[in-house]
Amino acid sequence: MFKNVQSWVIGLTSLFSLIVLTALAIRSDLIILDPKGPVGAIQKDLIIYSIYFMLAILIVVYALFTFIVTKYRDRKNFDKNEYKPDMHGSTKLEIIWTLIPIIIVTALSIPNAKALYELKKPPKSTADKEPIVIHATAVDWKWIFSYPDNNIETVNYVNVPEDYPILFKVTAADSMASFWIPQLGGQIYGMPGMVNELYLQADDPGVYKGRNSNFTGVGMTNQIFRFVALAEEDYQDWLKKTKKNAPELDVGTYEKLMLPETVGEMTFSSTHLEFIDHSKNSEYALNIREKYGVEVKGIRVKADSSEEDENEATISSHH
Amino acid sequence: MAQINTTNNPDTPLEYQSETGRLNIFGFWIFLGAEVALFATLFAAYFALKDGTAGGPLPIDVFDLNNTIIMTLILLISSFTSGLAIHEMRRNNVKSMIVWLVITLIFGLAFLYMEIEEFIHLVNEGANLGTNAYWSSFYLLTGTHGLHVTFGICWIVLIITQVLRRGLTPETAKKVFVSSLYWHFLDFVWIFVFTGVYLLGMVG
Amino acid sequence: MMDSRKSNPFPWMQVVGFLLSVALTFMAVWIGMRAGLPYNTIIILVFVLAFIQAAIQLFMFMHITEGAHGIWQIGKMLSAAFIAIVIVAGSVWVLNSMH
Amino acid sequence: MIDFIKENLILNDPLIVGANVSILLTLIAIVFVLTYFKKWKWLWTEWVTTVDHKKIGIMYIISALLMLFRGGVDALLMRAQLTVPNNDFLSPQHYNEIFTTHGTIMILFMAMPFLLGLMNFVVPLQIGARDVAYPYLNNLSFWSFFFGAILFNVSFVFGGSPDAGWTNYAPLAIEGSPGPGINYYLLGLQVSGIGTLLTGINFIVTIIKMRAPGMKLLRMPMFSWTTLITSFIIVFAFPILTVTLALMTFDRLFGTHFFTLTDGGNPMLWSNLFWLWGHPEVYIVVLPAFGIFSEVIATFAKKTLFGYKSMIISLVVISFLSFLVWVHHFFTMGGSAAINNVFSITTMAIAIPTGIKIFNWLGTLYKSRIQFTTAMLWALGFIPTFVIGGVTGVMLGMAAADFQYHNNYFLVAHFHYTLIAGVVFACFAGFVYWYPKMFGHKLDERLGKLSFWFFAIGFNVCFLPQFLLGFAGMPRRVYTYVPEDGWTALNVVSTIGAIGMGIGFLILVYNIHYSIRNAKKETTGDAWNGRTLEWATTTAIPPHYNFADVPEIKGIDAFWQMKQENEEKKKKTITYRPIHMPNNASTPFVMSALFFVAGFGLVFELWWLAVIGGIGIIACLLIRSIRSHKEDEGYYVTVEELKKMEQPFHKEA
Repeated sequence: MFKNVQSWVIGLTSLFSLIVLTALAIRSDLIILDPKGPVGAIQKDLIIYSIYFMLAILIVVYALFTFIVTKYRDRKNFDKNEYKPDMHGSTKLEIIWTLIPIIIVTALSIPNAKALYELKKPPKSTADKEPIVIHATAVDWKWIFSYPDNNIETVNYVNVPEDYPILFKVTAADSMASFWIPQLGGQIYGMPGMVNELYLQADDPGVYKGRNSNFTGVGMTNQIFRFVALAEEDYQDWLKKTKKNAPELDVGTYEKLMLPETVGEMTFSSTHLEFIDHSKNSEYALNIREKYGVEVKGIRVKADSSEEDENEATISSHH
Repeated sequence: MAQINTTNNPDTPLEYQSETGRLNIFGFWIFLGAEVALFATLFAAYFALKDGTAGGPLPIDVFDLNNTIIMTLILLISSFTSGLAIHEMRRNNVKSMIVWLVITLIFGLAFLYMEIEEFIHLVNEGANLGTNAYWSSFYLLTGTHGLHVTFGICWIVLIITQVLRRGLTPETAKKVFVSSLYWHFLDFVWIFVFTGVYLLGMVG
Repeated sequence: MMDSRKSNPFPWMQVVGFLLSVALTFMAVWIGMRAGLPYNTIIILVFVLAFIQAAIQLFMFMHITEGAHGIWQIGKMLSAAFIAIVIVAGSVWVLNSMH
Repeated sequence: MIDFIKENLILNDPLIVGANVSILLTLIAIVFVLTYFKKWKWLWTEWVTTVDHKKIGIMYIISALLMLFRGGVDALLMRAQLTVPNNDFLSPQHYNEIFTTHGTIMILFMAMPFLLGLMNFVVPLQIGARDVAYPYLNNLSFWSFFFGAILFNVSFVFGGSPDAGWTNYAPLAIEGSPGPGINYYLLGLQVSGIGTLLTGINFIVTIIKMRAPGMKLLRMPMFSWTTLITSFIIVFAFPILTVTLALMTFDRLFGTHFFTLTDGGNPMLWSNLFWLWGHPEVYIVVLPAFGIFSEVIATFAKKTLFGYKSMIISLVVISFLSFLVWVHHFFTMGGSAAINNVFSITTMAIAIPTGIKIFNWLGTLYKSRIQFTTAMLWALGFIPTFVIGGVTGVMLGMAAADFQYHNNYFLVAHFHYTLIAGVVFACFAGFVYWYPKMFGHKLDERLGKLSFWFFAIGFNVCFLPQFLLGFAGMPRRVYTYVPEDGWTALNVVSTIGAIGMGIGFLILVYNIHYSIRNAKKETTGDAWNGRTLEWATTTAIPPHYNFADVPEIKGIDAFWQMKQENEEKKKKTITYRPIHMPNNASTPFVMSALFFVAGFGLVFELWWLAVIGGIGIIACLLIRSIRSHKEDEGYYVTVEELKKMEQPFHKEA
């Protein structure tokens, strides 16, 4: 039976932990709920919209639950007529708690569908500006950004003008990574032999942290980059300065970048797009690793012929 | 849980007379449902990797549809003769049942022989397991089916020996019936392999 | 529960089933190779024929309706077909959309 | 050979060496105790070769508790590493191996066996059957699961564990992690998957064909219903896993190109096929949990289940929808807006039948008399906590929002809320509820409640902050973070919660030990004034044949009705007839050991070992087929034995 002290202890602890949690929540910066770009804003609005529905459901269920558990707990002065052991169902109630969830799900699906199609197009707020195309390539544990129009390439940081739509063409050389800048908007996967498009935009200047959020091995935690939004003029003279005195990107340096390690920030005044397009050729990085002796044992040399159907475990041939 | 109660009406077929018989036959149908899911996944991998043909011969150049049609007919005939064997079993003439089962085995072996022949031909054309994604999934799909046929043949041989040794009892009848279900199922799968792989492969 | 098998000597079920299956196989080959239809219609037609032939196997050769729980066996095979279509068509549809 | 062993024995990491030494010592201690008390024969005849569904159920639950301990230690190590920024308590590689084994063990080697154990023990009793349809297969299912788990766990000691997450995505799992780790994952799951598939088939046939007379399907207890529907999902989902694992095994060992980066392989095919099994799998673990809660709530509310038919309908709807939602695991992979939209709708739609079940439980509690026993506390703790999991699931189901949630701690918190609040609470509730039926005495209520409050409060303190970490942008599977990220305070609170859960688990284990010594023996089969048939056995622990004569069933709560009706019919003379029981089976154990040998051979590409294992397995199949007519004969429990077993307990219930 519920001794009084126990219910007070539980009530107090849960109240206390709720206070601690809300305090922590206010102190730590919930960047997804405080987006700095239109794409993140669409997603934030959708999230807040869904939170209202969900809170409503929670409140209804919690109220019902606490009322029932306290009112019908077995105790000495439990009056008999409250206890109906054979009450086993009511179609009226069943209909209610089937229809209402259907309504809620439809109410959530419509804005979700609208947002999905909207996210595939450049942000409306800067519809007049032509989006800058930047290729973002994930290589084991670094990000390479190529500016095809300005023939510039940077590693682990990307400079863009503020309040300007950017079209990221995300791919990867060797792994399935996820291109994600939490404060600006949702993520998209980058995979070898494929290219995914993602529109992002920073409304005001600032440095936003981007990272790979899909696990790709030991270096994944440090596969981070700086997304820097600059004022228009600063961006223009950064372009001019880089074109003038940043070193050319030759094949040798680029091949070094293909090896799996974490590197610092780099800048080049030419891009790798001239000699390799990872969204078409998914084997480039692996061949480079074999060339440099970073032998990836996981891959078998081509299995030689197999007369019998291949299921017998008699296939030898490796290395 | 094998209560042998032959209380049910006399002309229930032998294989349904024992409790284990009824349980095993029903359980085998559930197992066939699982096999459908297994082959469906192999088909999904095959159709998803249909265009991964870089660096290897195209199916349209190396497939021999007539050969495959003959293989399909052989498997259909073996399924037919297996059906006849069950028909004979239900009329209790054990000898003709075994004759039909042996014919089924012969056709099964012929099918296997032609399939291995075809694999050797394909390998000589340079399409082996590791050539590319298409041929990997081709070998896995047809190979798994081929492996099932091999397993089926050994199983039926085993059951024929048991019937010869212990005669036709509810116990052995159940085994013959379940192995024939398995054999028909192989043909059931081969229909889709023939249609999805060989026929659509030739259409290109 | 068991339809008592009339022990007539001639296995009608099996013969009809066999002839139908052979006919369906050749029809599929004809549609595929000779009829010159567009690729997508060929796929649909050929697979419809395959499903019909599969049903023949089940009902004429495999005695699916027999046993105390024949209905469950048919239900099982129908849900298996549903799952197979979801797996194959689902995977192909999803993966082809990831350009 | 020697350098092969030296090369693979992991001696460089103090934590692992310490763990290995302790494992070795416990093994030696067990062998010593068994030899000292001369129990090897007893072990072989009573447990290893048993086909009694009750013993197999208990063996499943023991291995599940062992795996829960190991998975729990993994979790605490991860929480320790993540408590403070820039922590080097664990190296990245070690952390990656830990979170991979934590995920795989908790779902496949703890949740599955715990529920299969409860299903094995309870379902035949609930439907009035003497045993499952295929006792031999049931023994094989347990041992193949067990040796699959052993093969997976050996990776910790010898050769290194898998390090690509429990989802094991290509290209990381093929090109990105050479070495035996991933092979252990692929073959360990393959071998244990066989057992689960066989159990699925076994229970469908048992439930459909072996119910007590009068127990129509619509009079079956809810836990048997969830077992039936779960078995249907198992039978369709596990073959997908078998093929998917086989495809990657061929990629890694035989040079095929299904998921490779080279020669036309498609890494996304792995994600697609993995989740085609993955999502039905999480419903395989959550549906029996719903069944357990229906039983526990109905019993301790002393009221029949509310909306029995609508519970069944929502089960069937959930089982079909569970195969249509898998793409919500990779909304961010670049699918078209149309596809993401379709799967958003199916994902949100699956929350509706789950919501119906929650309201049905509330309906059961309405106008009832609730007794707050430990099992009921776990069930009542489940309702509010699981609703948070369900509600956040709907939020995650919206693809446009999932671009922000995917792979971050909001998602981690969601699936822990559904898996722990759903499955683990149910396992503990079921364990405490059916404990007297298994071991003949109840678990101590005071300790039970204490372990509940520690575990439940610890759980919420651990995972509520993780929703906020998700909004703060902390991604999943990172082994550390920097102070500037601002995640430190929430992680510290989360670790405190995890410690609370650990203490809760320890109290539960201590409770088992304490109750063995102090709890009073149960005299009747009806420990909690139960409603369903399993409580109708004459003795506390049901005899191996379960019921001397199977009672006639007239309604849904069969035993409750029997108790109501037959106050006067107690003196009914029971006519005993010899009962036919199956023999023990020794081949499955040998066959599963050979699965282990073949699997180990494939892990290290020792082809000769793999071939030997393969031939051995086929030989066992051959032996079973040839000797099956002798083995299936079984034996008869004579009438005298029945009288002796039933008589002494025939006092008033």
